[in-house]
Amino acid sequence: MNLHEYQARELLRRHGIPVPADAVADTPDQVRAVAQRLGGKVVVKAQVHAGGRGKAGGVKLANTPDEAAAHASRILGMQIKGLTVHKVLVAPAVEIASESYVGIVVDRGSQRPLLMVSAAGGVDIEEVAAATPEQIHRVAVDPRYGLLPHQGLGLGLRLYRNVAQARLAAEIMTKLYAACYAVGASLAEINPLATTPDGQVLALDAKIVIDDNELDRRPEIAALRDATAEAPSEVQAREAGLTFVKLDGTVGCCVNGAGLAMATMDLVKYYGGAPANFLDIGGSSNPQKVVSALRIITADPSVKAILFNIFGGITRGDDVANGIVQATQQFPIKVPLVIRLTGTNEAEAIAILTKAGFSALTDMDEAVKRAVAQANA
Amino acid sequence: MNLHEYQARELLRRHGIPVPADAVADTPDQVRAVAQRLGGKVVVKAQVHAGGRGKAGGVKLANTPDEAAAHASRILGMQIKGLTVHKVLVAPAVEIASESYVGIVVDRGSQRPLLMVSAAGGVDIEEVAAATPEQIHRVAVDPRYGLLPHQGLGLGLRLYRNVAQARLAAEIMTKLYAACYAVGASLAEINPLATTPDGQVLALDAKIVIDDNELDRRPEIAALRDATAEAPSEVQAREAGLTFVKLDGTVGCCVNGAGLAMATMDLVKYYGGAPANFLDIGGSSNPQKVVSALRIITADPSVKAILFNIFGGITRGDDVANGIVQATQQFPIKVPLVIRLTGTNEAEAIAILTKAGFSALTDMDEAVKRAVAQANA
Amino acid sequence: MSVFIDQHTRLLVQGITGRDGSFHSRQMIGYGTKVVAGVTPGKGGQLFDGVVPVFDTVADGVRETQANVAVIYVPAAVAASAIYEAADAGLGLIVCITEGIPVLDMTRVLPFLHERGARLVGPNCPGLISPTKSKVGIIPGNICKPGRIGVVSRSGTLTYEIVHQLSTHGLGQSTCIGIGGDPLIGTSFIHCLSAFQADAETDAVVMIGEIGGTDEQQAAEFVAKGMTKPVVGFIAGQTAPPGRRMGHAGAIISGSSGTASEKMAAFARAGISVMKRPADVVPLLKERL
Amino acid sequence: MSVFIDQHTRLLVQGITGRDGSFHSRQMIGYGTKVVAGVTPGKGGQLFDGVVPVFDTVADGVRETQANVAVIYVPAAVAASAIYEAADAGLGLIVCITEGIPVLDMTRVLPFLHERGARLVGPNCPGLISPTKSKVGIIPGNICKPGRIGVVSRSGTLTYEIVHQLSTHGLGQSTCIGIGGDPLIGTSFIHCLSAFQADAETDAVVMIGEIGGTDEQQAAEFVAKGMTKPVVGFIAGQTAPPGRRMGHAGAIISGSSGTASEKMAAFARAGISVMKRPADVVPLLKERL
Repeated sequence: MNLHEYQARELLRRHGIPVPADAVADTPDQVRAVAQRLGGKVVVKAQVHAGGRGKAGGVKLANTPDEAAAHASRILGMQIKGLTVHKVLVAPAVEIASESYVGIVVDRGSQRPLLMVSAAGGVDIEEVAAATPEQIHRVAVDPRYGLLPHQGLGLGLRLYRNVAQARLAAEIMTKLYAACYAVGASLAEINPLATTPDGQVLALDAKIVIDDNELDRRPEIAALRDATAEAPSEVQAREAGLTFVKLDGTVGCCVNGAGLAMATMDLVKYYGGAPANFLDIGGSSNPQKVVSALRIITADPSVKAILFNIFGGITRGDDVANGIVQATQQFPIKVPLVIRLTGTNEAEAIAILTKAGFSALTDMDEAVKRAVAQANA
Repeated sequence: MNLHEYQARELLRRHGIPVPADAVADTPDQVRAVAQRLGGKVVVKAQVHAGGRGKAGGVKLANTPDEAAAHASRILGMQIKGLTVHKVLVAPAVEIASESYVGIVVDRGSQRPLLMVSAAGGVDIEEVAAATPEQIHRVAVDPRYGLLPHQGLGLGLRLYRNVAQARLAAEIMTKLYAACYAVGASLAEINPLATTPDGQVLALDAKIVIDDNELDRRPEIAALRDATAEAPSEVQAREAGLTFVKLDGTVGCCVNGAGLAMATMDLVKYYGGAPANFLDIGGSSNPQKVVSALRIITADPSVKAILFNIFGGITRGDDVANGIVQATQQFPIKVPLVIRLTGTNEAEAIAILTKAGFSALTDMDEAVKRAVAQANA
Repeated sequence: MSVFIDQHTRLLVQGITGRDGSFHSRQMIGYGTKVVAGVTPGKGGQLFDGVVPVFDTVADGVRETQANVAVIYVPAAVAASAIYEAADAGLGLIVCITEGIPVLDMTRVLPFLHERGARLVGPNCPGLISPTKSKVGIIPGNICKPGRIGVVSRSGTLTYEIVHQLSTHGLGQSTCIGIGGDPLIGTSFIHCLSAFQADAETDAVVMIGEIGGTDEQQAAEFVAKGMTKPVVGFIAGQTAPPGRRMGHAGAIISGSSGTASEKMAAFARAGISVMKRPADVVPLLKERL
Repeated sequence: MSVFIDQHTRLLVQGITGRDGSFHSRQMIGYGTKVVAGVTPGKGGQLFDGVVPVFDTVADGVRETQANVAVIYVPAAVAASAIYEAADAGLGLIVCITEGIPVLDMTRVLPFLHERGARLVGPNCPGLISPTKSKVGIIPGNICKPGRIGVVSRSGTLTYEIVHQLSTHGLGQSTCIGIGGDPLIGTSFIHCLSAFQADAETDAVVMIGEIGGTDEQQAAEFVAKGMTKPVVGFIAGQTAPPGRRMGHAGAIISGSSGTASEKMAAFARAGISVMKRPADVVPLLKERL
């Protein structure tokens, strides 16, 4: 789960990291009031789950409260990478002497939290990694010991020659590391970590991604989810216990298992079609989930055909068949339905489907070919 | 540093361990008021740094507030193992179904915190260990992982067959372990950990020993020190930066280094004397420390002779000699002084002492023999 | 021989009295797996289905039954604890079926296992099966046939799909291993490839990867350098968009890394026959055998 | 040969610009120790006394000077961090003079060292000296003489007293090791005895223990089983009362365990000649040589 910048700033602040005061607003008037309260120049920043906000015109400097409100009226409602801006952050414009990068990501290679710093901050760290990898310094932290003081100071000295500033940076790294474990973050970045002309070290922007698996045990973090920042179909799917990702194609896919779901999408493309979504109904076999899945898929006007691909293991074929039948009783399905179903309780499933007027295939390739043909017809 | 029971209870409570409400009092009237507030039967417990309070009459059950006050008037001012009782704890008398022991001690053998439990609680655990060692169950906790849930539950099941109670006990162990690291305890015990007839699991008595080396970084714990509970000479010594332990003999010892100080005491005994104290002036060589040491030693009326044993390494002999001379200028030393001094700046030291009318020896055996002879004269 | 499990596997089931644990324990017993012990704290002393003794702790179960493998079906909130407990009891192979363990928990669990020399398969995996010898986990026994193909996969049902293709075309399996779809897992492709290379009963390996991470690329390097047996590979997620988690916590393209095309290219460079679709597995294997 | 340090020791001093660090660095340089690097964060690039390069980090110092041993003189509040840093930089021997490290910090430091195969001497110890070869720590060089007696001790000045006895009676030392007076230390009596047993330049060992713990008892068992060289032992604290810390954090009799008499009895059982007073060391050694 992605957090908004304003949420990430607040979490870092609570963990003792110096972040300038700020406020979030959703109208230009609120922005004007905040800018007045903060005094001086402010920066107005679109709060959306997308990178490249600056380039898209979603980050603006304002010299006066009126200018801040004017910027806000342009930014609020703007689309950035397909996402609508509903909120802006207003923060004091800080005079910056230098910009660095500090980030922690759970690293698959070392199987540890990887602390990364770069004196080339304020820009996309992936670009730095591609262009000048030697500018990124890394420590894979052993979580049994935590970030050790010399590791933080060693990285701090990669950012600043001044040992006092290096110690401030090290302290921020220690707190960022603690924050990761405290909030269940799989990624936490400060970019830029800025120095001011008077020697302060401040976090001016923050990005935190929460591991979805942490949400059950951290209700206070789960409560930070902003459903308005996601596609409505994905919100619906999550509430129904489905894993769903909206895509651009015309073949709606309903599969059990993430790997098989991806392979199904790939096969749709292989046979000349385009998947409309990723959808995993999961291992449990609850007819209601199938009903929800069909409701979400059929709500997408670009879907021209629906493909079921079920390999019954824990998932029972009869449950899926019942779900399909129940769905057709609850709402109209106006596009062709191609059903591939094999494995556990296959015979019962086919009996149920046949009785309801559906036919079912047992071969995956055959089913995908038909669905693509229907969608492209 | 030993904590009083009331302080230990409060620390455990703050770490989420269930401890019945209580209050500390230093007059019988206060005790009566507390007993009234708590209602019902209470227990009145002497707060001194000594075991065996119960046997010494320092723990009494009272049915009424007046009875509690009467007990308090007998307990306050009482001597237990040479220590005067200045405070009592008043706590509700809890109906007890069973008594267990839970303790954590830093174990030298495994070099880890050792969690120990026994279903034979409410008695001295050393006695259990001596008589029925099989009744004590131990887990050496790996501090890199902390107390793992299955370890706590495994020990909990050693105390209680009921898994709900075992889980409660495991939770208490987890909190006790966390408390150890949070307060810097080298030992933390709950004895008894009691169950009530309605199935609660409660800590009814607690003992915590803080590692002295933790006090610098934990001022809030250091502030719990109760100077009234210690010998005044030891308080003075600590404030002067000396390590001092009062003993019963007649030869006052002033030595640099703990090992040499112990060996000096042993040699005093070997030659038929008895040391009046352990005193280490430490590695630094500050004349003022020597002055303080002499002030403390001479204040003890049982001291019949004073023995200096200095092996100069970092400690400079001339600093010690100057300290001795300064002391004699500040206060009278009425008992014979035997000085053994060798090592760094030995010649300068002997010149200073000779000039002030003292003689100095260089052989340890010789010096100890003389001091014993003087003290026994 | 087979890989990691065989007819000598004496299985202890953590969470045997739970909904998933009891269902799959019956499946495993039905398949012929020697399920010798179950663990549910507070139910020690009971018999599961009148047959399998239940213990309060893994240590008790191991001591009483000489179990040598644990399989975990407990809820995500206590699954990391269950792994610690199994490793602490000295079990050398621990299979964690449970999905949803926080990745930061795994950063601590994995070194614990490593220090004890214990192998974890998973978490968030379907487990292992050595057809006719032993089944540990949830892979449907009826789709597998005994034979000489090793299968290793990050996925569940996709594996079943491919194993089904193998079995229906007469290519039985020595062992099928689901290593799990999480970003941090105990047993990697390389561990399995290395075991298959050493296994006298395996002639060729099918490796089923997906987007996210670089495990497949490293596995490809291992194949190029260290394997003489033929390998056929598949990567799921060619159509997955970057930055989106495709079901599995580990199936996510980060920036431009972890894509299906880079993994397939690595496979090809390493001499692994690359399947374009699941149905390619049989013809490609037959080409190489 | 000698034990742990010798003329090839290339020493890095952590806290070289501090009060104690600078004083003892000069003493060590004066004694002939190869002090090749110092570390004080923020002072990297300076030269200590115009001679020894100072670095910001231990890693920098090791890389630039091939230092192979670290000695630590930093304040107690940062001493545990200094040990981690030295071990992380790959140093195989770390000598921590600093007194006052919380024992709970040591519970984490020790496994860190163990995992890296690094030896810690101390903390709260006077260090080591191999007379005329190298001095690492604070043992006064002038009381030592080169020779064939190994000395290992939990104490500081008491060791000097006994070494002084040896030197003045013509019994020089191969190496003197102060292992420290804390309850948790990196190098035990047994480690040192074992090294002395293996050292061709050591003929006999003097072991100086004190009250608290059971290290001396275990050392006695080791001597009985594993040593052919004569050992002479002393225990300080025969007159110490139970339950009171005698200066050293580790010198405390807990209940009835850790007493001087039980340790002396263990020595005697193991064939160690037991000194009744420091002055006994020379006659007892001469008896055994």
